[in-house]
Amino acid sequence: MNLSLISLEIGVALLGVLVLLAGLWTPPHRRSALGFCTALGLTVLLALLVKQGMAIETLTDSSGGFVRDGLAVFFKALFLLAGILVTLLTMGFANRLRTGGAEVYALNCFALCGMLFAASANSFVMLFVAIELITITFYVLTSLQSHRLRSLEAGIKYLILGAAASAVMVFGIALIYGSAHTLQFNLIADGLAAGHMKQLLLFQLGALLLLAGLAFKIAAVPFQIWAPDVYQGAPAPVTAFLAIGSKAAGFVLLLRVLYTAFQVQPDGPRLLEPTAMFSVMAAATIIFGSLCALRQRNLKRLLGYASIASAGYVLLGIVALNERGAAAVLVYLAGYLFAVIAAFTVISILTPEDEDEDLSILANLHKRSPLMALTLTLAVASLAGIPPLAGFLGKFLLLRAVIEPAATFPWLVAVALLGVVASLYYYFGIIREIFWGTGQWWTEKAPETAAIKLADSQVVVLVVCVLGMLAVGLYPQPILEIANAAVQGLGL
Amino acid sequence: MTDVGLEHYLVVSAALFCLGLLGVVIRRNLIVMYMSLELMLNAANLALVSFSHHQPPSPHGSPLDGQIMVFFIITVAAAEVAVGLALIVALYRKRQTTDVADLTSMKL
Amino acid sequence: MTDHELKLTLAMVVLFLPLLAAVGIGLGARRWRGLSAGLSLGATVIAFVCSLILFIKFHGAPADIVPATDAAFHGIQWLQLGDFSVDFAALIDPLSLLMMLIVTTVGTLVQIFSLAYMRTDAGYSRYFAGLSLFLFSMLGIVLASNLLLLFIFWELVGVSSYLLISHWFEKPAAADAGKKAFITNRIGDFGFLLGILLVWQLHGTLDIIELSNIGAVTTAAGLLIFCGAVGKSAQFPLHVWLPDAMEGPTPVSALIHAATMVAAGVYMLCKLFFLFTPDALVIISWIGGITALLAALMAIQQNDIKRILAYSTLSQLGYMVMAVGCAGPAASMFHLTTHAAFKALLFLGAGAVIYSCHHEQDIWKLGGLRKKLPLTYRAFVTGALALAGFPLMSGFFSKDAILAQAFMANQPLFYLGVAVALLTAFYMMRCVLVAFHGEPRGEAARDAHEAPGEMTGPLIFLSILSIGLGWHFFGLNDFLLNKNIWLGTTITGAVIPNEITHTAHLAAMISGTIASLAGLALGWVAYRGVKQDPLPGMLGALARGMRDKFYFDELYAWLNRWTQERLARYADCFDRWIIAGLGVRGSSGAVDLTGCLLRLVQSGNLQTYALLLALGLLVMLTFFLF
Amino acid sequence: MSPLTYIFGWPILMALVLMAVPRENRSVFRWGAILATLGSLVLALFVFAKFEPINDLTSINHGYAFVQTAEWIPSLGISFHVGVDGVSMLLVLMAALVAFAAACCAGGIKAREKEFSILLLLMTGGILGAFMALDIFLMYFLHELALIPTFIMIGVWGRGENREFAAYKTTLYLSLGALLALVGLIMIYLHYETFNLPEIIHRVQSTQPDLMTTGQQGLIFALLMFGLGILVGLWPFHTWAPLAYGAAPTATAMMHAGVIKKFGLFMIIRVALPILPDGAQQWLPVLAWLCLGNLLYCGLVAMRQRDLNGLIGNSSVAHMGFVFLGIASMTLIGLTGAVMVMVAHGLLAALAFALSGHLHQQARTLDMDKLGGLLTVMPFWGTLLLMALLAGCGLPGFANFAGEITVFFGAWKTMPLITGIAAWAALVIGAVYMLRAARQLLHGPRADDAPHTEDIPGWHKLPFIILLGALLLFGFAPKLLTNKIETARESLEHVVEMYKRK
Repeated sequence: MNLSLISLEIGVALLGVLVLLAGLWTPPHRRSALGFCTALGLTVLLALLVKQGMAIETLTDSSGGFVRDGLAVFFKALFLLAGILVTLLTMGFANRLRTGGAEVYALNCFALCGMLFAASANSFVMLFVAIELITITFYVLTSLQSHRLRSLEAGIKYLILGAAASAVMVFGIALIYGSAHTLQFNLIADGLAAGHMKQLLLFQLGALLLLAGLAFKIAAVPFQIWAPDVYQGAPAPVTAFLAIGSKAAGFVLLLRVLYTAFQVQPDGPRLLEPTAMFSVMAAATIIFGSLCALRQRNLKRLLGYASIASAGYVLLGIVALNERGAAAVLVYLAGYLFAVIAAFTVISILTPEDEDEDLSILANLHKRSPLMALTLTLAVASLAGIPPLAGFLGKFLLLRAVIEPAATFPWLVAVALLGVVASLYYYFGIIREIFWGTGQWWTEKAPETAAIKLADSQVVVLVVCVLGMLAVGLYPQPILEIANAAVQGLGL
Repeated sequence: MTDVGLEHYLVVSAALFCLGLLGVVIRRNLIVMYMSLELMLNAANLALVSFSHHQPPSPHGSPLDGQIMVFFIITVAAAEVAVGLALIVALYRKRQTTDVADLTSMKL
Repeated sequence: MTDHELKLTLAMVVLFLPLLAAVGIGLGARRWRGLSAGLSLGATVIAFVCSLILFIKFHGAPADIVPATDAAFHGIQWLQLGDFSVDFAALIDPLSLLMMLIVTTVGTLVQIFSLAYMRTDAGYSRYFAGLSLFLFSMLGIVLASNLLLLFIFWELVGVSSYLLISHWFEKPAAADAGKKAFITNRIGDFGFLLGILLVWQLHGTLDIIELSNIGAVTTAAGLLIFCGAVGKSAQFPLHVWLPDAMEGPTPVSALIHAATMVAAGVYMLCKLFFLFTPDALVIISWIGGITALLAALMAIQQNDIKRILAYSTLSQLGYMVMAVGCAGPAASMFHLTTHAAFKALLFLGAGAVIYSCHHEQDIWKLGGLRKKLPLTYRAFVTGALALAGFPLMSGFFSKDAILAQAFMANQPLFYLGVAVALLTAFYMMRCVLVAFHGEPRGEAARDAHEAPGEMTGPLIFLSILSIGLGWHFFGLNDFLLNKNIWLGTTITGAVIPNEITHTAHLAAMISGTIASLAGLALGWVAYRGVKQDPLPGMLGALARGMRDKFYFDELYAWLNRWTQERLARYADCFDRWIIAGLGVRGSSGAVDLTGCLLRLVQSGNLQTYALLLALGLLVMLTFFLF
Repeated sequence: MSPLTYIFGWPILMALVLMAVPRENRSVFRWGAILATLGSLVLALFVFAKFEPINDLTSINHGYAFVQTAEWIPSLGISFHVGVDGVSMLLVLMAALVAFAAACCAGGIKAREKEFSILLLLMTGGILGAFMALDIFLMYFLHELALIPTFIMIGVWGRGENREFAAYKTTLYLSLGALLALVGLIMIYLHYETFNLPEIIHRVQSTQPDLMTTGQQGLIFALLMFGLGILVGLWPFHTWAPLAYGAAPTATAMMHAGVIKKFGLFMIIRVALPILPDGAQQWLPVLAWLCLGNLLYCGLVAMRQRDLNGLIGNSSVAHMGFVFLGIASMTLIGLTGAVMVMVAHGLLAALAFALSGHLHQQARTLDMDKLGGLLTVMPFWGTLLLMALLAGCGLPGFANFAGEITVFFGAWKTMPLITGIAAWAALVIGAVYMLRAARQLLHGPRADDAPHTEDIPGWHKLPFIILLGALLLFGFAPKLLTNKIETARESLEHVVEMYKRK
C-alpha cells in the first residue's frame, strides 16, 4: 500500500486530531488561534496538492478502491479551498458556539477528510465510508449550537433522514454486490461490458437504491426534504460547508458511479435509463427549489431552497451524459463554492444571536458595511447566473451541455429557463433588502444602522470569494482547461 | 430438510428492510425510529453476507469483499448510534420529549 | 448663364429663401419682431420677383427637370437604395410656373396684410416663421419632380397648416381645429401613400416625367392618389376640417385655406392628370360635384363671415375637382387661379372687417359697414361678384369654362353645377347685404373704422386681379388651353383634356349668367333690410340641417367613437386586464400559488418527512424499474 | 488597438476609476460620466468619418472595418472580437450620441450619484460594445452588462408608486427574453463549435449551407425571434415597456428605450437572419403579422394613455413594429429601412424621454389631464416636445419618416395588406395620439392650479439640441445613413439571397 497516495487525507485527519489535542490546552480566548492554525495547515496542504500539480496520471492503490486522477485532484482542491474558507469563516463565529470551540475545527477537518476520500472513491466500500464520515460529522456539526433548539432539531432531523438514506444506499450496494460479485467500480464496469451481469433486475434495483442515497446527499427531489430544515437550523458556517462540501461530494460520487462503474452513455448498454430518470429529477428539483423559495423570508431557509434548485441545475450536466456535461458540473461547482461561502459568511456575521435570519436583517447593509453588501450582491447575482460572474458561466455551460443536438429535451430546457427566471425574483428580493429594505415593517423597530466591524479572517473570506467569482466569470480559460482534463478519466 | 438457498436469505433481508422502513415511517418515538434504522442496516448486512457466501467463483473480485463491507457497516453504525443517541439525549434534556411531533419549529 | 441654369437658380431661390427665413427666425431673429417680419416678407417678395421672371421667360417652354438632367447636380439624391431612389429635383413646367406665381403673389399680399393685422399679437415672429415654412412647403409641392418628394412636401404643408391654425393655441377651439385638420388630412394622405406605393409597384418609378410617358395603368392607383387631394382640398367626405380651420388668423385662412394649400389637391390632380383612367375620372367628378353642392347648401345658413367664405371655398374646390373629373384640367386650373385671387380678396376683406370690428365675426352683429368701411366694402363686393360669377368678372369666365366641360362630359353634373352657381350667388348676396348694408346691429359695427394702408393696399391689388384675370387680354385661358403644357397627353391611349365645343360654350355662358343673376336677385329679395334670417322660417328642417352642416361632424364623431376609439378602449382593456393582468400577473400568481402549495410539503414534521422519503423511493422504483 | 475598443472601453474604465473616488465628490461623478461619454462620442464620430467600406467579403475580416481580435476563452471558441460594418457603425454612433445626452440629463439624480454614474457608464460601455462585437458570446455578454444596470436603476432611482413592481416585472421579463435567446445562440454554437460570427456566416453562406436542418433552424429562429422579441417589446410581450419607462429615471429610460432596446433587433438582423435563412422563411410571415400587434394595437393603446410617459412608452413599442415589418419584408430596401428606423427611433425615444423627464422634474406629474398650455410657460421645451411628437408621427424632415417610408417601400410588394394596415397605424393612429398629447400638454389654456414649471436652462439645452439636430440632419439627408448601410449591402444581399434560395 502506497501511503503517499493518501498523504493528503492523512494530513487532514492528522491536522484534525492535532487541533483536537491542542484544544485541550488552549484557553478559551485563544481558540481563534486554533482556527488560524487549521486554516494555515489546510493551506499548506492545498499548496502541496497544487504543487504536485494536476498531474493527470491515474494512480490507484493495490486494492483498487482508491483512485487519484484528474477528477479526484480537482475535487480535492475544491474541498480544501472550501475547508480553508469555512475554517476562516468559523473563526468569526466560534464565540457563538458556546461548546466545542476547538472541536468545530477538528470536525471540519474530519468532514473534509471524508470529502477527500469521496473524491477518490473507486469502490463501494470507500464510497460508503467516505459518505458516512462526512454525514456523521455533519450530524454533530449541525447540532453544535446545542443551546439553540433549532440547531438540535436540525441535527436530529438530519440524523434520522440521513441514516435512513444511508440504509437505503447500503441495501442498494448489497444488491449490486449480489449481481456483480464485486464492489470495485472498474470491475463492475468490466463485468457489465463482458455481459456477465445475470440478475439484471437485482442490479437495477440496487443501482436505483444507491442513486437514491446519493440523491439524498445532493438534495434532489424527491429526497430534498431534509435540506431546508437543516440549512435553516445549522450554524451558518456549517450550512456553508454543507451546501458546498457535502453537495460536491455527492456529485463527484455520482459522476464516478454513473460513468466509471455503470458506464452509462447515451448510446451505451441500456441497463438503466439514467437520462429519463435524471431529467425528471432535475426538472422536479429545479421547480421545487425555485418555487418554494419565492415567498421565503428566512434567509438561510431561502438559500436552502435555492441550493435545491442549484442541485437541479447541476443535474442538467449529468442528464447530458457527456464530457461537456461533466465538465460543466465541475465548473459550476467551482463558481458555486465562492458564491455560497460568500453568502453564508455575510449571514453568519449578520444573524443576531437569538433571532430569526429574516430578510429584514439585511436592511441598510450597504451603509453598515459596503464590503458585505457588495459581496452578498455579487454572490446572489452569481447564483442567479448574471454575467460577468462565475454563476453565469456555470449555467451557460450546463445549458450548453443539455442542449446537445443529439439529446434534446425541450421541456427540460424550458423548465430550467423558468427556474432561472423565478430564481431572479427571489435573488432580486435579497438585493432589494440590502439596498432599500426598510427593516421589519410588522414591528415598529427601525432597522439597525450601526456600522459592522469585520474581523480580518472574514475580510479575507469575502475578498477571496469576490475575486473568485469574478475570476471564474471573466477569465474562465484556466478552470475550463482543468475541468476538461479532469473529466477525461471518466471514460466518456 | 429443505435446503435454505440465497433466495430465502434475500427474502428475509428484504422483509427486514421493509419492516425497518415501515418502523421509521410510522413510529413517533425517536428511539424506536432509530432502532428501525438499525434494522434496515442489518437487512443490508444479511444480504451482503449471503451474497458473499453464495458467490460463484469469478475472475474478478474476492468473495470476501461482501463480508468486509459488513464490518465497515457495523462500525459505522456504531458511530452513528453514538452520535444519534447523544443528540437524542441532548434533546431530551432540553425539551423532556422524544416525540417527533414536538420537533416542528422549522417548517414551510 | 444658360436657360437651364437660370431656371435652376431661380427655382432654388424661390424654394429655399422662405425656408431660410423660417430657419433664421427660429434660430434667433424671433426676438426682434420687425426683423422676423422683414425676413419673411423679404424672402417672399424676392421669391415673387423670381417667379415672375421665370413665368414670363419660360411659360412656353416644355417641362424640364432640374437639376437631375444636370450632371453637376446629380448628387442631390435624397435617398438611394438599389433600384429605389428619390432624387431631390425640381420639375419645372408651365403649370408649376403658374402655380409658383400664384403662391408667391398671394403670399406676398397676405404677408403685407399681416404686418398690420397681426401687429399686436404676441406670437408675431412665430406667425411669420410659420408662414415662411408654409411657403417653402407649398413651393415644394409645386416643384416636386417625383411623387415621394411631392408626398414629403404634402405632409409639410399639412404641418405648417396645423401650426398656423393653432397659432392661438391657448384658445381650445383653435387648438382643436388644428388637430382636426392635421388628422383629417392624414386620412387622405394614407390613401395617397398607398397610391404612391401602388404606382411604384405598377410603374416601377415615381418620377413624374417618367410616369407621364407610361400613362394610367389602373383605376385603383389613381383613386388612391386622389385620396390625397380629397384630404388636402377638403373634398367630401373629408371636408369637415376646413370650416374649423377658420379658427386660425384670417390672413392664414386667406393664404392657406382659400388660395393655395387647399388648391394643392387640385393642382396635383391637374399635374398628374395622365394617371387617371376614365373610370377614375367619373368618380372624381362626382365627388367634386357632391362637395360643391353640399358646401353651397351649408354656406347658406352660416352666420360667421369667415365660415361662409370657408364653405364657399369648399364649394369652389368641388367645382375645380369636378372639372378635372370632366377631363378639363385647363378649366380647373383656370378657376383655381381666379379663385385664388377673389377668394384671397374676400378673406382679406373679411379680415379687414374683423380687424375693424374688434374681432366680431357674426354677420348678424355687423351691418351698415358700407359707410364705415367704404374701401373694404368695395373690395368685398368685387370679390363677391367675382365669386358669384357676375358677367365679365374673372369668376364668370372660369366658372363658365367648368360648366362647359361638365356639359360635354356629364350632363347631370352640368345641371348640378348651374344649381351651385345659383346658390353661390345667393349666399354671397346674403353675406354682403347682411354684413355691409342696413343699420349696425352691434357695438363693434358702430365703432368700426377703416383699416390701415398695409391692409387696404393688398385689397385694391387683388380687386384688380379679381376683375380682370379672366379677360382675354391676360391670356390665362389661352395659356392653359395650350396642349403642350400638359404632361402625358402625347402618349397613345391617354385621356386627352376635352376641347370645349361651341355649343357647350354657349350653354355654359347662358346658364351661368342666368344662374348668377337669378341667385343675386333672390338674395336681394330675401335679405334686403331684414333684421334676422328669414330662411329658417321658410325651409324649416332643411335650414337647420344646412346650419348644422348636415351633421357630418356629429356623424364622424359618432363613427370615430364607435370604431377607432372603441377599438382603442378594447385594446387598452385587453392590454391591462388580459395581457398584463391575466397573462403576466396571472402566470406569476399561478407560479406563486404553486410555490406556496409546494411548501406545504415541508411540514416540519420528521415523520411526514420519513414518509415522503419512503414514498419518493417507491415512486422512483415504480417508475424506473417497471 | 482598434478605436472601437476605446469607444466602449473608455466608459467602463471610467466606471472603474469612479469606483475609487469617495462619494462626497458629487460633481466628479456627474462630470466623469459626461466626460467619458463625450470621449466615446468623439471617437465614434471619428470612426464614422474614417469609416471606409470594405466590400470584399472574402477578405480576412469578412467586410468589417476596425477589426480587433484577442483570445479570451479559446476552449469554448469565444474570443474578444470587435469590428463594424455600415449597419453597426450607425448604431454605435447613435448609441454614443444618446449616451452623451443621457449623461447630461442625469442631473436630476440627487441621491447616490456615485452608483448612478457608475451604472450609467457600465451600461454605455456594455451596449456600445455589444453593437460592435463580432463574437456572439461577447455580444450577449456585453448586452447583459448593459441590461442589468437598467433593473437596478429602475429599482433604486425609479419614480412612482409601483417602481418596485416595474423593476421586478422588467427584470423577469427581459431575463426570460435574454435566456430564450441564449438557448438559441447555444444551439447555433453547438452546430458550428464557435462563436465567431463572421466565420459562422461565411460557413452558412458558402461552405456548409445545410449544416442545420430546416426543422432545427425553425426552432432556433423561433427562440431568437421571441427571445429577442421580448427584449424589444414584440407584441404580445410588450407590457413591460410602458411600465418600465414610466418608472425609470430619465437617463435610464433614454438609454434603454433609445439604445439597449435596439440590441434585440440588431441581433435579429446580425445573427438570426444570416445564419438561419430557412428558419427565417418559416417565421418571418408570423413576425409580419405580429408587427401589426405593435403598430396597430399598441398605437390604439397609446391613444388611451393619460400619462405622458405611458404614451411615449407605448408609442415607442409601436414604432418597433416598423423595424419588425422591415425585417419581415426581407428585402434590401426593407432591411435598410429597418436600420434607419432603429437609428431614428433611438434618437427620438431618447429625446422624448429627456423631455418628459424635464417635465416630471418640474411639475412632479405627467398626467396630461392636469397639465396644459405649457407652450406659453416653457417655449423651448414646448417647441422641442412638439417637434418630437411630430417626428413621432412620421413627419418628413425627421429621420423617422425616412426610415418608415423606406420600410413601406420594402414591404409593399410582398405584403400589401400588412403594409396598408401599418400605414394606417403610422399616418392616422400615430397622428391621433401624438397630437392629442400636443393638444393636452402644450395647447389650450393653463389650469389655475397648474404646477409651476420652468423652461430648460442654459447649457442644459445642449443634449436636447444634439438629439434633435441629429434627427433633423438624418431626416433632411437620409443619404448619410443609407450611404453607410450601402457599404454593408453585399452582406445584406447575401442574406436576402440565402432567404430566397428555396
